[in-house]
Amino acid sequence: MQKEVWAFQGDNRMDYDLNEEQQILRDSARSFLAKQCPGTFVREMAEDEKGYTSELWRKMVELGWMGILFPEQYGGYEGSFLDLAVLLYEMGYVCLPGPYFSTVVHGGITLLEAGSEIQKGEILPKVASGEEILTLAWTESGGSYAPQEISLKADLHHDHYVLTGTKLFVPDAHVAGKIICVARTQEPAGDYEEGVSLFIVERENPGLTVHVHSTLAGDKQCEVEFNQVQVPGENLLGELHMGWPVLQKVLQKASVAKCAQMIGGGQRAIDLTVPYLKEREQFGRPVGSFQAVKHHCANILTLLDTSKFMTFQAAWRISEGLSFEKEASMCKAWVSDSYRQLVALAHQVMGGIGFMEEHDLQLYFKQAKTSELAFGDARFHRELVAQQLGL
Amino acid sequence: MQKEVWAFQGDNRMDYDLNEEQQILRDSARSFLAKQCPGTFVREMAEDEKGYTSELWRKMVELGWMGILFPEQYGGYEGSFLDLAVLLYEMGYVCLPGPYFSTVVHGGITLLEAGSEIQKGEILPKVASGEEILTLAWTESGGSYAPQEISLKADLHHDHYVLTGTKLFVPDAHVAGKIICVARTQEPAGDYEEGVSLFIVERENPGLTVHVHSTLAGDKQCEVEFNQVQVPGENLLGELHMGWPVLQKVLQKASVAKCAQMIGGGQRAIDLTVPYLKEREQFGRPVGSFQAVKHHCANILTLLDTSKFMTFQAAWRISEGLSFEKEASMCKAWVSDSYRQLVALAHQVMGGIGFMEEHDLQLYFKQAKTSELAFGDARFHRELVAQQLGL
Amino acid sequence: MDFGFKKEESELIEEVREFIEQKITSELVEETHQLGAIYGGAEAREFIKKLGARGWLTPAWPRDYGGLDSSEMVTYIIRDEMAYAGLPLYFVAAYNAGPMILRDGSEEMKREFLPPIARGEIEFALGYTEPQAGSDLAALNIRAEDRGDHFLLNGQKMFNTSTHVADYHWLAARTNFDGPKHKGISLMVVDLKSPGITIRPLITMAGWRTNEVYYDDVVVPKKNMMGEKNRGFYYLMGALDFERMFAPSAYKRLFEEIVDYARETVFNGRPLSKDPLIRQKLAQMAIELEVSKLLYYQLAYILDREKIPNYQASMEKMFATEVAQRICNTGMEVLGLYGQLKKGDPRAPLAGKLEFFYRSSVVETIYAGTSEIQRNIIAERGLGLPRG
Amino acid sequence: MDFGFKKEESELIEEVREFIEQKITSELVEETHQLGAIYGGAEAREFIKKLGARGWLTPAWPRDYGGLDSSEMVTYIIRDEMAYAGLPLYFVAAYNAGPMILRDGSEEMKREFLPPIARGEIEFALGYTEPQAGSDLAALNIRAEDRGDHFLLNGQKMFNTSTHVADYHWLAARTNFDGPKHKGISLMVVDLKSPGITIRPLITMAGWRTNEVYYDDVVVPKKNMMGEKNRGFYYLMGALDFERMFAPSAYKRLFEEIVDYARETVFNGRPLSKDPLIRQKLAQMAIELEVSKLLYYQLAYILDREKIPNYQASMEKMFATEVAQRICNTGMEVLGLYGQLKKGDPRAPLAGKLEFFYRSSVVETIYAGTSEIQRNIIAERGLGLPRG
Repeated sequence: MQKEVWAFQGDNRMDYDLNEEQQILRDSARSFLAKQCPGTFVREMAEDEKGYTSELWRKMVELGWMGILFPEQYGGYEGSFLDLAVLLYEMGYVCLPGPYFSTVVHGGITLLEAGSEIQKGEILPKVASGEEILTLAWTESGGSYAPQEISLKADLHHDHYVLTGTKLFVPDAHVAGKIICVARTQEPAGDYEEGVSLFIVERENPGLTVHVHSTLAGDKQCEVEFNQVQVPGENLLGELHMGWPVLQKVLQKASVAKCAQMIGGGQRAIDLTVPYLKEREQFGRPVGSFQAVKHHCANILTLLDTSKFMTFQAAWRISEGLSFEKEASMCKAWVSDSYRQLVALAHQVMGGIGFMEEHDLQLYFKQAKTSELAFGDARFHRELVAQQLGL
Repeated sequence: MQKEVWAFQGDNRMDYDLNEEQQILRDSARSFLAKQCPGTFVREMAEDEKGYTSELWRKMVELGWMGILFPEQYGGYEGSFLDLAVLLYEMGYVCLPGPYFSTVVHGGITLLEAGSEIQKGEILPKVASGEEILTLAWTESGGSYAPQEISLKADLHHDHYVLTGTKLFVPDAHVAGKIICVARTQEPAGDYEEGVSLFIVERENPGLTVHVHSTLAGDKQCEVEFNQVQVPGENLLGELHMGWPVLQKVLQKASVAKCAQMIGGGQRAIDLTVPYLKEREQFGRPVGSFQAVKHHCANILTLLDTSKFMTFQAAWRISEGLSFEKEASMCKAWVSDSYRQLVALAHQVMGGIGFMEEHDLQLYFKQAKTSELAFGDARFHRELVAQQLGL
Repeated sequence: MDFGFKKEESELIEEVREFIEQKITSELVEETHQLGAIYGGAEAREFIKKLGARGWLTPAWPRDYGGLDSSEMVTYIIRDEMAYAGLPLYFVAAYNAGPMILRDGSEEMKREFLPPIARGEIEFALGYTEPQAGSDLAALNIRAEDRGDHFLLNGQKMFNTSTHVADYHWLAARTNFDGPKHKGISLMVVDLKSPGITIRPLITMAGWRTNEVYYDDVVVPKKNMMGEKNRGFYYLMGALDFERMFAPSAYKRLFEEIVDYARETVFNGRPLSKDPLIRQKLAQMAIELEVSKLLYYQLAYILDREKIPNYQASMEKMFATEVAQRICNTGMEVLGLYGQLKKGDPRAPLAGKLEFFYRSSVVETIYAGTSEIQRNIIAERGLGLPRG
Repeated sequence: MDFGFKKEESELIEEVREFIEQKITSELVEETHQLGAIYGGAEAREFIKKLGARGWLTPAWPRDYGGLDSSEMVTYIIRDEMAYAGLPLYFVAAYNAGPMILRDGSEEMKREFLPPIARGEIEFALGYTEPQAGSDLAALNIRAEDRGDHFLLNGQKMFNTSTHVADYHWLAARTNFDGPKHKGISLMVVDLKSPGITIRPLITMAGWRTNEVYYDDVVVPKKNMMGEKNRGFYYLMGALDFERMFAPSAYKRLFEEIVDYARETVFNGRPLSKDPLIRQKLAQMAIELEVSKLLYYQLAYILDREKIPNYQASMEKMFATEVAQRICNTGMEVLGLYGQLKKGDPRAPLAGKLEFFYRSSVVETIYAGTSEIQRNIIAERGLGLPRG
């Protein structure tokens, strides 16, 4: 196997290696997940109604993974964003199903960005202890992450808000305890970024119905209908009308987090492919000795290495408190396209066997597409990059 | 060498072979041009102020090439558009310099489309006999073939028009006797396609100055300044204000004609490359036996064959009097991209030797770019295709 | 279609369309979707017989054997129309086994198999690929021992699609165990109901089934061998040039649905079809489909002149299948998040068709000779480049 | 640059920029453009000596031999800044020959050549390629016969850029004429003014000159041989990993000028930069340049840890040069008809720079190991795939 290359932080300069703690985290996550999450489990969970098991969830809680990002005061481990990236990489490596990402990234990061002390104090410890599952309801019928998309209405009635509208593609809403809902609290007057607010909504709230989409990857994305859902005023998350700037940060951070998962998956696609190419013979020689196959593989490795560097540059910048908007969008654009291309090439060099349902490569084909679409595809992020370039 | 594949007309159905007459035309043009137009001549003409020699021009006249498209009554040969395509293919094969294309395609086709009997009777016989060189002045400072581009003004003063403005990228205007000028005779009121007219202008007209651009390919594209140029009323070509529909047809036909040149050039790029790859050895075997090189070559042949089919489908439709708008734009879009890619791959498999000025491959690199840009690049024609698709 | 067909061809196209429109049922479409081709199912057998009754399964065959003495162009037209209708005809009996029997089979074999094939009464499944013999067919090693009046077969086949629904296996087996690999293969027709055959499902990521087929002391009468013993590899290689093709309209239909979706779907007050990026991409796909069409009909053109499509068949298959994948990718870009919704989801655009094609198209550039194999052939036969 | 350099590195970048800004002249830029690199011309020699005086030609070398005992990161920073300024440093003496002498040369040789190299006083030209030995270096056959205290050289080199302006030829020659090809090559320093050397120009389509070099009974003293006799091929192969790189900022500057052009050029009342297609393409180029940057600095990072960039050097060279060509193609799309206007034409945008780069970039994926060779290396060394 090729040496794994990382792009990580060192002495004030972006570094290309893991530090010791991160190596330990990676190794322990790798061996834990290899045991707990084989391909059979992934397939089972795609069919399963819940999409995860409480047993595995509990074990992940015990490993401290739920609180990896949170401050100690909330029962967290105060890990850096890079530590989270290391963990997500391993989760992507095994295509881990379940609501970890929606809880810790969608929910956790949004709360960290915008939550009051009271809100954080109430919710984050429960997340850390595995009692609370979160998610974020953003996209609607346009299927877009742009501000024009937000039309679910939240009207103030005395001390509470009434939410009405429909959210689509909400991850894991069917099992979440709390759904952070992006709503419009003011009719747009020219600038769609204004008048957007965030609300913490209990899933058990009457008037809220959840329907799980049937998706390519069998992950659980949901249609959530808000029918006159009453939400107490104190559940407003962040300032009224000022939700969009929060969402922009969440989008960029979540994009980078998603990329960390994706490069883990990309690595696994290589690990599933290359050893086979060394063994399998056609025309009296290993398939991997044919130059056309080699060149596909060279392109695969290039797509992976470059995706790793782009991901860890962005993650490193987030960790270091540097600006990361441009790098995050560059990263999501690059990795979205690269991962899809990487898996396509892997399928091509594997031949028929990789097309079988029982071969794990197809799991990564699905993960690549789902991840590409989450938080905006390459085109969406290239447009953000163009804005950053002053175009 | 691989068998040459053509896509030609047969019994009411598009056919993939040349008919006998076309084969004779092709063979005679091939051997004539091989002698008359070696790479050294092309290079010489790129440096030459005129860009062609009267001697070769005269010989081409004698072969009847100037009148290939014109009705007999104008001294022409009444050849089909396909016959013209066969000839242009051979001219592209040797990168023939000089004003043949601008005279017969730009000028000739525009006159055939829009000229009055008097105009055709006066000019076409002179073209057929080699006395008259023509061109068409279309693009201005925007460098576009869109109707918004036309802002050169033609004002009616009693019995004549006064033209003022600047045309760019006009082929061979420096040697043309007559320049067909696209002018605006009415201020656009919403629809830019309205109010465009064509005028036949003598190059010797005072107030008209021509400056030859310095271009990549050393072909002669000119900046033509019209400074209060007086043009008699009878030099209006076609109906007043109704020039645009004429230009649309000219654009599509000229695009297909250009593609015929391009596929000739593409064939030559293969003929320059493939024999070398069979001979040249590296690592003890012919370069052309390496799979990576082979696959580049397979892509080259695919780009060429498909370009041939697209070109001859469009040319066949024009010849048959069928609708050709969609096919012509599809053709120009496909061939523009394909020819450039084809030459890039040819350079890649040739290695250093192809990068030398003295190697003919570089002539085709330049021809590919120049031809791609003429009459709209792939993007421009894809947009026309989108309109044809009702998008 | 606007290809400039002959008058009688254009009329045929209309006739075929009308026929399909009349005979197609939602059950047939569903069954075909499940099986990956119009093959072997109850609905399919019904439909295929109707097609056969008109001679449309094998129009280019001689009338003596159930054909129409018509052209390959007609065959190609029919197959493309069927593909467009979502009923792709990859009909081994009519397009792989049949033509080989017609060329190299004994008169007895022709009389036995060709007329029922032409009538659509019997269906064959391909029996080439083995675990160790994918692109490298000469390496196959299912054993057929000569036992006088019959062969005794033992071994395994893999990825043999349709064996669980077809009547016969069109089998390539090793009949000579010494000497060069490619000089020891024979072709034979095996009744799939023969004792000793076990068929195990392999499910693909498209949801289709393909199969592993195990032969355990299976008896095959010698008269079922096609042509000469041990010359099977040569028959196979010769046949590849004739049979390699990919009807471009399977994906043309999908493309048209994507275009309709782009026209009808409004985002931010503007139809997606007015988005300049989407316009460019869809126009490009339309162009590539047009190119595929010309490559496809070129094959019929060559065959009808009794020449052999050589590198051209490889080029068509490679190009059209790569276009197929680009159409799926483009469609996914147009549909965005909605692209991942499966058939059955109430919100799924195109009734989940794109999600399905996105998955199933993965194999297009792999089966029946990978794009890499096709490029080798194009370079070696089309340009005369030396073998590696 | 916003890569998160160390403080002293960020300061160095500023210093280098200031230095370039102060010392650059239009004559130098023009000369560099004519020669294809900052090399050998009167202006270049002046500038290079100033660079050498600061230790910036060879910052990673030991102080003993004229270096700064600094890092490869510093070297890479300087080379990228120079590339950005249009003064690409492909300096054979400092980056190819010098490091090999430093590693494997005798102390005498080090003393003789390294300090003047570091000071920028002497310039070397590469002498590897021959008509029959391009990618296949082991096949070279210029003959160096052992004549006791000297070698006698006869034969021909090809595509040996800069030999007409450099002082020395860094020559790979055959010193053993039997046995395996790669075990008979030696490296030596040849004074280009030696009698018997004839240099003939080869003009490239970029307008640059490269050369054929003919050796006719040329005498080279034995002390000019580097390291052991007949081990030249191993030195060369080892060196490739160290020296293979492509400074991405040569094309970053071009990209920025294209971006400016798109912002400033108005068509139909709208700047080109507001065209959604152009926005997408330019953003993609910005992203690919960012990727190139990370691949580039990774090499310095590896070298500074005293490891050997292996497949990574190949990946960087392949990727960055392919990006270079994509930038030219994208630029051509943005400029349209104007893209073909050459330097000197009054209407030429970017003063004809893009037209020039469009031509010259053709060779980027060919020289110093084609992209195909790089992909072989990536697959074989990066993934352990077996050799063909």
